[in-house]
Amino acid sequence: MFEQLINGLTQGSVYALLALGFTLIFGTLRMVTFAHGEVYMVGAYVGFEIIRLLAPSFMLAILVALAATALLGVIIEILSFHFLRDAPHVTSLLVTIGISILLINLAQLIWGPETKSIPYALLDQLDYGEFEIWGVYITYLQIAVLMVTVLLMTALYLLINKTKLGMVIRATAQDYEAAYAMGVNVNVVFSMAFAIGSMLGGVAGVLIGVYYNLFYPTMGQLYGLKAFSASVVGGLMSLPGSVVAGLLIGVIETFAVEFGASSLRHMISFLFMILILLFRPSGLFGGKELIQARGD
Amino acid sequence: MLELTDIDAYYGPIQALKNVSLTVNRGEIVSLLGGNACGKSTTMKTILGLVKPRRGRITFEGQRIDRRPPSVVVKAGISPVLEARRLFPYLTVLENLRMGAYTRRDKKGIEQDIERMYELFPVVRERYRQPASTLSGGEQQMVAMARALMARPKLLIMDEPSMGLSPLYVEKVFEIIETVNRKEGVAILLVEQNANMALSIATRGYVLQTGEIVLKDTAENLLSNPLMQKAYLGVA
Amino acid sequence: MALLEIEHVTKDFGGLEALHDVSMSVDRGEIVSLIGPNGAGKTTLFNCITGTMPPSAGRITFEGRSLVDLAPYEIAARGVKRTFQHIRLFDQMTVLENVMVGNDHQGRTGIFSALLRPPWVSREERTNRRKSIEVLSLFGERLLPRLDQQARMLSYANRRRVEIARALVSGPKLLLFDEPTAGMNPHETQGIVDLIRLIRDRGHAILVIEHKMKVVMTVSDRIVVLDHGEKIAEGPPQAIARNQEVINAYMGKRRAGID
Amino acid sequence: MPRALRSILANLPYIGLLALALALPSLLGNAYYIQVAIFIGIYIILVLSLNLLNGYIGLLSIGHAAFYGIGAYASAKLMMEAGLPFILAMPAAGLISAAFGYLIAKPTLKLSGIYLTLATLGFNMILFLVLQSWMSFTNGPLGIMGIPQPSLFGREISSRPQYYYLILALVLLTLFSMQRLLNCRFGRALLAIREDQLAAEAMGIHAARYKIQAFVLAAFYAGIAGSFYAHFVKFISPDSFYIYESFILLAMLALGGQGNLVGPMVGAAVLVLIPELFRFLQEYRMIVYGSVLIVMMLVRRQGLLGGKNYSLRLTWFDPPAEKKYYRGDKFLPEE
Amino acid sequence: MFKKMMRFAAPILSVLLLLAGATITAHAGDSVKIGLSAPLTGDWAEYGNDFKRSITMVFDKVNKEGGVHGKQLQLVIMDSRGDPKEAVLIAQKFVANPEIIAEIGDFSSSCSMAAAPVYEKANMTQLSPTASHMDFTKKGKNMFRVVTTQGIEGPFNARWAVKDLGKKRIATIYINNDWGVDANKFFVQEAKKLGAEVVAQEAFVPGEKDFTAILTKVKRLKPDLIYLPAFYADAAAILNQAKRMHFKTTVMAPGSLFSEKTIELGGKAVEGLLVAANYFNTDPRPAAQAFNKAYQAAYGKEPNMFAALAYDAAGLMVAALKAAGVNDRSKIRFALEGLKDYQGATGTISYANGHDPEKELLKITVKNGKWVVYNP
Repeated sequence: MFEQLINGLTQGSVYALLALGFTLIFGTLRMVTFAHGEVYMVGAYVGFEIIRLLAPSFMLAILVALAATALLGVIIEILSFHFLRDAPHVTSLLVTIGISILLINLAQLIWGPETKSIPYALLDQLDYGEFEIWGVYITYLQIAVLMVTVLLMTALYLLINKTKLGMVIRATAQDYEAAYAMGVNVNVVFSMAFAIGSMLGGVAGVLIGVYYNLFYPTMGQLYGLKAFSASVVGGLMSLPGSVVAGLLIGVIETFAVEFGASSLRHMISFLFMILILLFRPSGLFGGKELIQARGD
Repeated sequence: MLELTDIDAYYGPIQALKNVSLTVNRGEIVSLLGGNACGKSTTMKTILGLVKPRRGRITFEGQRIDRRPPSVVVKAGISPVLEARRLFPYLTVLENLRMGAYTRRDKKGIEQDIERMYELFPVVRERYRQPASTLSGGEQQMVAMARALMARPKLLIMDEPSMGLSPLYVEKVFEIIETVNRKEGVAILLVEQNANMALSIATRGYVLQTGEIVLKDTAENLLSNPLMQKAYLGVA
Repeated sequence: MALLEIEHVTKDFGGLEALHDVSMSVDRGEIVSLIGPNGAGKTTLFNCITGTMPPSAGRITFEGRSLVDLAPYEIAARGVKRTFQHIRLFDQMTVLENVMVGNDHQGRTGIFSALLRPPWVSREERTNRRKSIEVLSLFGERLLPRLDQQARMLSYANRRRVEIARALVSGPKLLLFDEPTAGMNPHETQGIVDLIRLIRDRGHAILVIEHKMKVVMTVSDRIVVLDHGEKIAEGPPQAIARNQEVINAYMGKRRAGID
Repeated sequence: MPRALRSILANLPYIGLLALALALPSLLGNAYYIQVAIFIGIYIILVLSLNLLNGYIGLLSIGHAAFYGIGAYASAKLMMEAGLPFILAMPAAGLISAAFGYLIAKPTLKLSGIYLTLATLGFNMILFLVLQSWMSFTNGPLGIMGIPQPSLFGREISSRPQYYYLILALVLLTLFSMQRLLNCRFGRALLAIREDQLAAEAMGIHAARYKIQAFVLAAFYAGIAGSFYAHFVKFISPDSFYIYESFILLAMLALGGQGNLVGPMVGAAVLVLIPELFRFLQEYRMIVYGSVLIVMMLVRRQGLLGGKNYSLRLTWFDPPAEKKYYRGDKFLPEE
Repeated sequence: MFKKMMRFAAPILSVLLLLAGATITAHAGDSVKIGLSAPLTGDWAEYGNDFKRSITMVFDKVNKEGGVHGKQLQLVIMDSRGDPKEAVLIAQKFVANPEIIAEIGDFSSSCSMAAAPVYEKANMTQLSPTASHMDFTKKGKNMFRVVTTQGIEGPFNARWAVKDLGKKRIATIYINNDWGVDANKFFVQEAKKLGAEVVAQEAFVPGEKDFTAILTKVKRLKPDLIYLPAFYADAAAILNQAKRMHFKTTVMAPGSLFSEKTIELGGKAVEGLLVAANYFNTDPRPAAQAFNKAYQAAYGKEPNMFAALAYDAAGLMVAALKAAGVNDRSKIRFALEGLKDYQGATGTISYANGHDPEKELLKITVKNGKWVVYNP
């Protein structure tokens, strides 16, 4: 059982990272992106290339993926939001769907449709021993994944709550017109929020890509949709909510398998989402934390 | 200092401003009066750059500011107190003040100004850790003014500061407007429906009706002008 | 018993009282004006009556039956129609369609009858059209030539008129007008004043929020003054015009120094 | 001019188009083109039904393929296991789909805007996963094969042109019924709710009821399309009703333009044709598809034929009435 | 009026024009066209590309040698994305084109089976290299396949596991698609018949990457063999994750895992994997060696089983065309049925007893990071 809990938390931390991205983007821009899973995929491939071509360094891969997905995020934001500010919601949504289709197929052209993996000779240099606790083997890579996740979440928390940029993002999320009137260049803030959200997705891609050592063009689809439902469960605007919901869904999924409901596994996040929507649309925790997040 | 010349503005196909011209001089308080839906708020939004005029020009200290984004306008020295206050509801009072100083880079000056605001508005000091939404309407108005002043403006434009406030607070707000004007030497463009109150502190006034300026005069003349009552209130 | 009775209505928004213990009534064939400074709670009272925002406490009865806890569409179907402070038309529908929507609750056509089209369906549709055009003709030549124009193409004053026609078309017993003359020039305002009288003469009761004193004074049978969510005065126009408290509340007090 | 002649003239464009549609199989000849035309027909029904929600009443559904799938599975199961004849199985599939529409709409409609949209997404995903994992009923990812051919009034429908005429008839029925629905009180109410729900309710419109009705109707039409699809392709598997299918329907609607009956048809036709036309591009064609979607939304967000009311008024059935009452500045008194 | 009519007719006219544009097809003089319906994009795109490479290679060789009956072979490739609906459309397109005489494909059973009625109706031969669903060849008289079905492979593996290796506690982890379900079913049936206890049958959906939950559960049940009907990416992930949790047991899988990619992705975790394969690179049989060499020369890499199956499909098609001529679609199936002991890269193929080939399977395993023949 303890082992399953660890499994669930590892899995859930990825959902949480992706959900955080969704939440940040929705909270600030009030738009839903369906290209987030593909940002994750691009992040993973970038990490893959860095490790394969440059150096087998986890940190370097993450840093480059951060930069790349931030840029990608800005591009997506410009295409799907900036030009479509006064358009109906569905227009933005469709552009992100278009971008998602485009990215998957571009990745397929660049990296080929097949599953790639980092050669084991290189991967061994990244490694990582393992240790045993209560009969469960935990690798340092697993620890690294969890640590980077926690680190990122903390960094995001500090960024949003303790910095000027964070304050401006929150202000823009609450009342972008008023922020605009204060002289804030809200376009830049929107881009920033999208970029930060995308960076989280990109890092998740690297982490999971390296962890499972599998890279393929459609790797973001199901993850994207699930993380999205985690974000809804967390309240769509609540950063802590997304983290908790992501972890929760990860753990519940794992235990569903344990108790013989493997086939239910992928339904759980969506069922959870619908239940939350029906009975508590504001999410597990009221769902206003992004715009409510308090510094002190 | 601020000069609007022949401004036309539209919301979709509907004309909201017709040929509006007005000036605000250094250090004075100017009232812009009128009933509902007469174009007061649109005038203010046009000055701020939130609405783009279709015709006409706006200059501030000789600089063209029409069609420029608010960031430029605010940097140039115009700071808004928005209609219905529009504080950031879930930011703390202090954070709201800092948002007001968004365009400034001088950290020291900002901290000093925050202290100054604490003095000018005791409420702000008492409540600085609370989210703005937990404050009462009058308190929020104080914060909104403090926030606007944080930009160290040369001109403050205020959109209906008395709206929805209890008489006691209305009085207080207008007192503070006067104080701010005197102490800080800030020129103020006061968009108001509360004509008597606004004119009592203003030097000059303009009256808008269906998007057009129908009257302009000194405050005293306007107060005693029967036409003004007629145009503004429709009182026979 | 009056047509509309409002008794001790209180409405608070999370601690902020927008209305406090307001009582008033509107009788058949009467024009009552609701005045008061911005933020006095006039529109909130409208919202309480029409079910958009149910009151937190108090009773609202219409023809002796309570309106509290009814959905807005049910209240409308009972014969209470309104216009909005910020005009709310169906922008992409034509003028005629906008007005015809006002008759929706009097129709019977459902999915199946729409598909099968028994004769009464087209009869109903025809009646609806006829009534709508008749109401639109109250504005003379202003709207009749624009029946097939989209509402968003209209001028501000015409939008107001369409909104009024939409509220009027079903022959409601009580009409609530929220600043019907806002943004209109004196000439247009006069037209509205005449119209309000005409409507009253056709037997509708009217409750109107208005800022222009001239309108209020000429059109009202009775005036109710709200300030900070409380009723501070009520009476015929002449009495209200002389009431110093009202003048202070409404126009703002003159400060001693200047006065 | 005699009235009959006048209405024939007024309907000339429709008569011409109908004649064209009727002659299409012989014009095209090639079975592949007829097949493409049939798929266009299926998508026209689907997109028109989605249009009821997204275009008319303003409920953004992004899980419409779920109802399509329910219709397909229901129809296949009813014919194969309950032994229902096609003529009953198809409407029954529509009704089952509509029943699901009701079950979804009833609780979710109290949600507002984006939350309803998310609920439709969740429903689509869950349906897909159920179809995939309920082996004993849906045969899981293997799908259902060997779905029987439809037969109508004793005639087997087996050749492409026969299928073509069947779908043409269904499309015409859909158009005809929708235009009847939308050109009266019902349609007006839907539009009013889309434009301003608060004002609509203040005018006496029971918005919640209309929304449920619209949802149920949309599900019904989608179910019919699903039924046809099942009996046409004769093989259904969960993959065909994945969330991406819903996205494609949305894309068709957005591309063609919503809120009228012509735009969705054009959108369906164009997006079925684009991948077909670019088949020679092999692995590049989905890139073209994605790009077309993005560029289109950026340069013409209302869609090819959006933003206007292309009235599909069939003048034989609905004589325009207003002209009769309005002559100059006077309107006629009651008859 | 005209304007109104045009406004209405314009979109429909433009659609017709588009259609008309599509009718402009290239005219080839002295060539015979073979259709290939395969996934070139989407989840299965890699396999489609394997098909494309192998078949192009065969056709190029034949064309260089003068073609079939003096005509050049031309491959018409269409992307089915792994979507059955697409496969049906493609089938219709092939069937409608009189120049196309036969079809190879599709990759997956669902696509092949969805398209089968169209080919059957047109009497066009449909030769799928890989569709292993039992029902595929029952869809009509024109359906053939190259791969052995799971109906043969599953029991073969079960006998190997239970009788030869003496494993008694067996767990299966299989991909929840048409192929995986069949593969699991036939194996489990036979294994149970032979007296083994099947302690767990865990399905996972295509695209799954996290198997820790399944493995943790299976590990606790202590099976002495895991049967793994999956594709190589999934299998590599499963075995890597199993290794990480120190879960060591014998693993056996169908031929789908026989690929260099399995070793590339699986690393040390796939050591000792047991596979029964249609094709093996170091298979000493001459046909297999010829294919291996040719493929490496053409593409600079080792072929996998899918490529080999497609290679044989192409070869069978050429042989059939030689026998049946290139003018009549309906004759091809008789030619295929008449083929005796065709020496393919994946074994000796004949369609005398139905349209499923019976081939001897090879037992192979991974040793020191290389596929080798299994040698107990």
